[in-house]
Amino acid sequence: MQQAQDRVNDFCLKVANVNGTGSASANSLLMKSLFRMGIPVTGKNYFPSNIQGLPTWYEIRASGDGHLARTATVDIMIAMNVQTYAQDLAEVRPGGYLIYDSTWPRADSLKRDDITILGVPLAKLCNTAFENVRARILMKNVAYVGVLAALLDLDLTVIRGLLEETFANKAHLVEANLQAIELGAAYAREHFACPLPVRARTMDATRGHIMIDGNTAAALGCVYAGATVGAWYPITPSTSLMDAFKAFCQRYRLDEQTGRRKFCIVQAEDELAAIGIVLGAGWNGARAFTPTSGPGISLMSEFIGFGYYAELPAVIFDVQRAGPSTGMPTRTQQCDILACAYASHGDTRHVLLFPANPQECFEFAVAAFDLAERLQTPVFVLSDLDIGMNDWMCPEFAWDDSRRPDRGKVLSAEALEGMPAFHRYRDVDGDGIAWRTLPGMHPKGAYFVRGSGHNQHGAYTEDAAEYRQVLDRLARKFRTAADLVPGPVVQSAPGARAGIVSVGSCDEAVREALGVLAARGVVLDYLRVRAFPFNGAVQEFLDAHDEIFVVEQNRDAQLRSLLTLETNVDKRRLVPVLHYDGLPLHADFIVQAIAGRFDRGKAA
Amino acid sequence: MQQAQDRVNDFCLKVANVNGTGSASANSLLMKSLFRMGIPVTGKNYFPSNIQGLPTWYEIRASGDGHLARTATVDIMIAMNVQTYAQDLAEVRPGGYLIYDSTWPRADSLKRDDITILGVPLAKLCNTAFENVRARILMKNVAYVGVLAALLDLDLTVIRGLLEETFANKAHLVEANLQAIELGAAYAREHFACPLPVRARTMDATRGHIMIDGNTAAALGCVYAGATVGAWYPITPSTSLMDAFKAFCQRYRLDEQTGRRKFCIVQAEDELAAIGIVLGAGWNGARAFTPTSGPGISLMSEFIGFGYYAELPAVIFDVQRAGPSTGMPTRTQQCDILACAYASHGDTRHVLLFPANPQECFEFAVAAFDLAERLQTPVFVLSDLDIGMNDWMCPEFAWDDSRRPDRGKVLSAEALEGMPAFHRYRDVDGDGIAWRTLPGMHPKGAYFVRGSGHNQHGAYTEDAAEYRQVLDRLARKFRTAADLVPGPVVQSAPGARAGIVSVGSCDEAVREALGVLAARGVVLDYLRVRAFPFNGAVQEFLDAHDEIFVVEQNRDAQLRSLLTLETNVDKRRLVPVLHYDGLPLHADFIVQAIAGRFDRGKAA
Amino acid sequence: MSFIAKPKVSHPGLPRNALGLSRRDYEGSMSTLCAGCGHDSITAALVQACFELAIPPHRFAKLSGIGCSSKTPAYFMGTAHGFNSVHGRMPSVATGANAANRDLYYIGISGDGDSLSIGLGQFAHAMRRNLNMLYVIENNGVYGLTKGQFSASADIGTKAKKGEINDQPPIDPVLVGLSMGATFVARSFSGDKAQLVPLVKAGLKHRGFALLDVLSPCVTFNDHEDSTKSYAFTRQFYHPAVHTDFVPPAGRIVADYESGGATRVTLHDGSQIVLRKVSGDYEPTSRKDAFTFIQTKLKQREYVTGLLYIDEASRDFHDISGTIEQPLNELPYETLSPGAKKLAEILRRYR
Amino acid sequence: MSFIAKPKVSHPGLPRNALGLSRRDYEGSMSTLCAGCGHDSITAALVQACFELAIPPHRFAKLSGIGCSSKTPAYFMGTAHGFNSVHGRMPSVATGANAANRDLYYIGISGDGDSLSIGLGQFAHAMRRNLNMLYVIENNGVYGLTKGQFSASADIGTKAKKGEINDQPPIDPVLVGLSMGATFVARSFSGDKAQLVPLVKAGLKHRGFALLDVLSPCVTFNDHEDSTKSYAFTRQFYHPAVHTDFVPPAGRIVADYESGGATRVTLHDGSQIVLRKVSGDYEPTSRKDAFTFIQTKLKQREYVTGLLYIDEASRDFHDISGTIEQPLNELPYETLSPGAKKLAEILRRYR
Ligand SMILES: Cc1ncc(C[n+]2csc(CCOP(=O)(O)OP(=O)(O)O)c2C)c(N)n1
Ligand SMILES: Cc1ncc(C[n+]2csc(CCOP(=O)(O)OP(=O)(O)O)c2C)c(N)n1
Ligand code: SF4
Ligand code: SF4
Ligand SMILES: [Mg+2]
Ligand SMILES: [Mg+2]
Repeated sequence: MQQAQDRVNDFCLKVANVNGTGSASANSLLMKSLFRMGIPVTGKNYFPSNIQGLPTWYEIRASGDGHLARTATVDIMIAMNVQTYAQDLAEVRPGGYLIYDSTWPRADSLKRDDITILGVPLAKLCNTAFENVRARILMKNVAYVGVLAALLDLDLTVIRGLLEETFANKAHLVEANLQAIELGAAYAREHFACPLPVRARTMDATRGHIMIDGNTAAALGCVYAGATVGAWYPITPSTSLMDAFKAFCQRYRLDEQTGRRKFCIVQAEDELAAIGIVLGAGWNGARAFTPTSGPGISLMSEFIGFGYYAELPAVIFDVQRAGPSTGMPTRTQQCDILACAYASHGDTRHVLLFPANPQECFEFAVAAFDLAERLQTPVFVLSDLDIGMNDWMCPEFAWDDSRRPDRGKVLSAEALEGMPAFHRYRDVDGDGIAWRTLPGMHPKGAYFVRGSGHNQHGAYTEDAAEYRQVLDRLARKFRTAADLVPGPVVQSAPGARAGIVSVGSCDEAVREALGVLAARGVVLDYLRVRAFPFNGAVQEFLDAHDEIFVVEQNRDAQLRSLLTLETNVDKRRLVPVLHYDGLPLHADFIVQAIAGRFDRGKAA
Repeated sequence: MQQAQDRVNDFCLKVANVNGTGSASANSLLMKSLFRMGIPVTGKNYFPSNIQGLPTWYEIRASGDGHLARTATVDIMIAMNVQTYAQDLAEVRPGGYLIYDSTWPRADSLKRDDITILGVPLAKLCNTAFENVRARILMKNVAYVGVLAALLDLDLTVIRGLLEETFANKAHLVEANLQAIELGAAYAREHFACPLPVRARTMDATRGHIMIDGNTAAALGCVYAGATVGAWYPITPSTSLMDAFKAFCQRYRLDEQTGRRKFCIVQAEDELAAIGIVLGAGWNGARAFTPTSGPGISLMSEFIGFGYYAELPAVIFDVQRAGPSTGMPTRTQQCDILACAYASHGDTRHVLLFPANPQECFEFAVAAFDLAERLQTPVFVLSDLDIGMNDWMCPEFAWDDSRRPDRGKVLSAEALEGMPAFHRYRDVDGDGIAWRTLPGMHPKGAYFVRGSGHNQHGAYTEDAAEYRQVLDRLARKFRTAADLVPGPVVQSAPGARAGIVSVGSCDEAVREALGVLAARGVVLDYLRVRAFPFNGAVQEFLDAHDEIFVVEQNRDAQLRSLLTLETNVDKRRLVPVLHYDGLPLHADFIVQAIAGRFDRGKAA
Repeated sequence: MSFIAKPKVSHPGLPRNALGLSRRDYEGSMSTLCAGCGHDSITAALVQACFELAIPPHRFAKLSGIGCSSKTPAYFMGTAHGFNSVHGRMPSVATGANAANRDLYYIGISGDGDSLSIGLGQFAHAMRRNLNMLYVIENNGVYGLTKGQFSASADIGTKAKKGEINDQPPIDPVLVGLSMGATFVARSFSGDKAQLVPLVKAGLKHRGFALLDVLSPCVTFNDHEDSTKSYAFTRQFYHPAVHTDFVPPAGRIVADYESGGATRVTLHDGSQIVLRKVSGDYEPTSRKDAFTFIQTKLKQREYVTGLLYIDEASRDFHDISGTIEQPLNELPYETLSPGAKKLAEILRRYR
Repeated sequence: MSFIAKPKVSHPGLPRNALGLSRRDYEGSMSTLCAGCGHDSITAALVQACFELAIPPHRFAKLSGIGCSSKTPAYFMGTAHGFNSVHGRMPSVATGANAANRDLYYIGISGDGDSLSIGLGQFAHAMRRNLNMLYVIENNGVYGLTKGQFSASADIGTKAKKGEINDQPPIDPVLVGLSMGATFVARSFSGDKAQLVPLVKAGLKHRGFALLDVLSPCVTFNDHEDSTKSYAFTRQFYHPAVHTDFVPPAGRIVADYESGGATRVTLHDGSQIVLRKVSGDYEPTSRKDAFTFIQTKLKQREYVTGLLYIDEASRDFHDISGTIEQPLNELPYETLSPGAKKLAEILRRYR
């Protein structure tokens, strides 16, 4: 029997805690240890929209098979939060484990016979071992890492290594932390049979990979894209993007001689100002961006329409969170797809990029600036809280030093000097993209940027025909965009007649689900949309399948709506699979939704 | 031959002028005269987005058959603007007439042989007749009314009557105006063969009708709906709505004793504030509204999403103008349909009403307040510049004194007193609409309005299940809305297999086109959408026709998009017919678009 | 008829006000703010003041924007309706609410980010309208809820230490209030209950816009990188989440000092600010004198506290609007609709 | 290399500046404003000042919001790029433009509606950042382009007649500027070219935010209902369009008076305002004194004109941001990308 229960490098542990107690560092220590042991791992942080005292959870999944999506079944619960103890206890899978702080007794009512409950007097241990209050609170968390180290058979040298890096310039902190680790580990070894059947074992599946969050990756992309102006107004979950950009720039963008900055970050008074700053900088020839989330998009929408019509480059990162309105700022969703695609009043449409992981956050950030300048229009990078704020394991990013930005059609002073006349909004090349000029370069390049009616020469107009001419070119330009944006990722299974279309952070769960379904005999093709407008490949995939499950994380099937409007697909063939409770998508959900349908199919 | 040319009560005359010269009053005098003569008439004002000195046109169509749409062919041009003379000359239909101020000679180059050009020394006449500068400028306009009175055989007693009403308390102005009329008329009689074959004749087709613009009608609707709070930020073409509301209230909403106001109009600092004021007033139990246009909708979108999620009544009049961005503020379009239907980030959708004329502006304004309170959500009335600012002929509005507002599900203090507990967001009746309470009424009714995650009891939540429960009810509520909003207007032609679906101000042109097409053997059914969400009747119509022309005034086929997303129609059956140059739609355009297709059809 | 909240059953010894209600009846749900947050002290003062005024809790309307400060309306007077609007837009909601019902007492709670950054325009225009409400700014110099970015108001901790007052001049709500025409301008400190309670009561009784700027230190994020006690200091750039994840246990800061006197208050991170109470003979009736006095003291890094300016003569929003005495939301429909006959009369103009 | 606009062929007699350019070269397209609009006088002063400064026109960037005033950038320096943004948001666009290229001269033109209603927040925060630009408010007390609603600034015409200064206190851009930390605050009158030109030049040369509030009467809409000369007066409520359709022919209003002196100016509708020029010995270096002086005079219905406050010591936006001297939009990509080797180094932290 024992053997049967063995689960090596395939478990989910969840830490229930109160925010503000410093548990995040303990949790990342735990996750990083598994990662350094070569085991594919994921960490999901479910934190409240407040600063201290409310429940917070951290979920770590280790998967030798390399599944990086969240899993909904908890093998080991570390129940550090009295408020949520009952609920946490209930969440453990039968046969699973629960660890709690036995410094204080639990009511007998809060027991379960189908799981193993392990009590560790964490508070007691730390209060005896440490002097000051701060340390006692902090080390309690480090101590449960120690307990798990013993139970899961974690590599202590790896843990020590991590601590030394973290507290490089504070040796005494390294010692304190190791002491706490040892406290927990010793207690576990002494009182429980270590290791558990559910445990870790060193392997070699994380080489060449990193653990990084999407906001940091996107910020890095902005640095490598050569962005120099960043404007923002703080909003969860996008804030860490600008924090990271600032940190990187302070390290890699200071002038050697003067120490002055080769970048300019403006903390704007609100999102309306942030996007105005970005448009002003873009007009003036700097690469500029703003990170925000749903409410910011709504506030920016007047200016976004201006950018579309006046044809100014801008890069907007929308790190989506659960809406509508303020919604759940610390929960994830893909609910701004339509809001961004058609942002602003009047006839407008916008280029969207959909990264699925931090690696694509990096790559699409770079691509976004090229597209914004090539197309002279605002470009959205639609990430979400799950990608943006959680640590994902992904291959190390690569960079080709010969790569140069595409600044698009900008007339040089020399070119202008030689031209008889400059017409800002004329379609000289037939691709719907007109040539632009930059202020201060040359008198001949002067024109008036305006959101009011203008003709192809850039002059103000109220003339029906002149106005239409520009509007029609804008429509042509958008068609051009379809061939410039990143194409979809397609994964075909031999003989599949049905398929899944999905987007962004759904990817890991979808790919895991595809495996499970295949094992059940449900074979599906898979296409992941990576940009809007959709290019030919998307249409082909839709044409090639009678039934297509559109998996996305919002209530109103927004990706499905966009496909319905912007391709020739018959929408009755698009079956919505919608997950929108604010937690990251997991494979089971998809399997249930799709398998269920096929079984019914058989039944009928 | 002469007979053949006769066109009685069927002509379009266009006055080309410079804005700021007081021509509007002369033009409305002209139009009103025809109306009072019992001839169906329309007036379209094409004015610039500035205050003085730019070209402005006024188009008057008289149609004994009662066609009230704009017509694109000009029979008589009154060319008062030197700047646009050439263009105005070119616009006259062959066989038509052009009247110009012959005080100054025209270049021979500016002649045409296929039309009759009549010179009248208007300036000279007025300068000799009148002393001060202001009078000379103003009367020049009145004088051409005199000229037309003679040429078209207008009823002078009608004109006198109108002037007497207009200048009731200024007899000398009546005289001055009559003198100017006589100046022009006398000159015309003396020099030209009056009346022209193109002329007017008294008939009896306007009895029981009025000439009114949609903004005034909507304002009247707000008064009769019992709206007490109006908040706004001025923006063309919505401004006159609040101007009218204020004027009506100052006359009919003052307290007899104190003379104090039974209404409160707040000129907000911007549109974000305007909608905030409306939501605050609605929360507190007053009927509140805000008139705006495209840019205002963009700015309001964060708050609109709040209203949707927190479930607060609000009425928003979007008097649409040509977008995107600032666009052409004095030109018409139906370009905010999608922006309003899905306004704000996150999963949101909103109730829209589409008036087709001032009469429906009045009725839908009243309906909007009932719906907003019944459904506890923001309701949009999507009018446009053509309806809102032009004078339309329509049947006198009726009012039933027994009619009472539907205030929706509001718990009285007494009801609360008797209740064990109050749950703000619980679906007690199964229609997705929860009961609400008003501040200050009763301690038990207290709850916290918030745009952040909340459960059915109204408490803050970050719990996945609780959050979903409320979101799902909101979706149910929207389905309920479909049965409460005004249904479509359907006009069936025996044996038609194809049809037209259209909306709002397209109506007159569509109905005129249907006649022309029928005459050509193209018989079509017609459905006019009057609200979103769409109810069953819309689906039935779509199902009943293989080919449906969707006629609307925007570039991106927004109504077609909404039908594609929100009904089961196969979008390939929806043929877009798009007019978006900023001028009102006319029948010819539709006929070309559709007939062309049918002819091709035959060809193929 | 009017309804009164049933007093919560609480032990008989508790003091009761004229309505027979105890302080408990003016409390709200449990605070979810950090232990020691200045905002909680302000909440306590609000509870005390409203209790002493003996106004039925449900006759208040509580409004706020978004932020830690804006959460506090949930923590007092649970039987009063609350409106947690969007970020920076509470003043417009309050304007509409007040337009609809002029008889309620309106308490707006905002933060320095909520009122001085995104909300500056609405804040200014509400003052200009002399909207009848108490407007409390819980001013901590940072964006607490988004984890400690500097706000437009002086960063209390850092400023006193660096004294770079002229770098990017902080926007001082009190000076803004004076230049925008607020008719009641006061400042206090979250820890000074003795001064806060009467100011809250005075503000509620003032007929017009009562601005109360309360310096309210943020336990967690006055703990800046440049503070040697900072948690972040012990780490090199490594994992963003870590920096703000730990909130050191902290107690509330209190200040109790005489009018006319000054006191030096030490904040959680060790930085200090000086508070100076206006003396009894201070004349709060001249805008420009108030402006001059406060500006001068600010230059000396002193926050003048107390009632700084009041103008009781000015007409409030409703007087200016000429609104009827009876709340608009109570007017029967019959008195609002001109009726069918009048409609015909109106339409005659459009013949 | 740098390019210079070829001087427009204009008869040789015309005076030329150091660059050999004539005033013509600083003009723009034909104004479409009402004859006699104060804004056109300001445009003329801007042309004169820039011509005299002998800066190549294409080294200017002209920005504005929406309104009659905001149209004027099209009417001067046709060879300079212009940016007609959305209503009230020009300051943010100017901030971004300035961030990208600190070497151009930035002229922002706004109106009282554009800057004091919808744009108040951005206006205030641009001042707070001490953005290096000349910010001109063409202040007429109304929303001209939307046909004459009162704006948040005093309605010059009506106020002087009614004197209801305390009803809804006007927002005075100069007082706002002083309380928001503007480092250059001036006021003038559209008709006073002799005072305007030097102020424009001084503002352009000031390193930081130069606020220039210019009283600029609206020919058309100072013609209010309550003015007996009003066109509307002759009509009873009948057809909305009529009221504002007629613009009486009007001449420009000019004012020419000595520094230190005061002058009474009669506006188009007959109402009057008093302008008082600061005298030569006025010391424009104290924020609070300026505030006091201006406030006092306003109470007496006098508009103090001239350079009211200047602080040349304060660091501007770029100093505070610590930006490199070279314009960011000119930095070669090579100096911006850390390159592949550094990337590997960075990513090591994430192992
Ligand atoms: C439109 C919008 N932008 C940004 C945010 C994120 N946000 C929430 S609170 C806050 C700042 C709060 O600061 P303050 O008003 O000073 O309140 P405090 O937390 O300091 O008490 C911000 C930027 C938001 N909720 N909405
Ligand atoms: C978002 C938005 N709201 C409203 C308008 C309509 N609008 C155009 S100009 C203007 C006011 C202009 O007043 P001001 O800035 O004083 O300029 P002025 O015309 O008086 O010179 C308004 C409200 C707009 N263009 N955009
Ligand atoms: S973060 Fe600061 S402001 Fe927010 S609750 Fe904590 S201490 Fe208070
Ligand atoms: S309306 Fe007034 S502000 Fe506008 S152009 Fe005419 S005079 Fe000038
Ligand atoms: Mg704060
Ligand atoms: Mg103005």
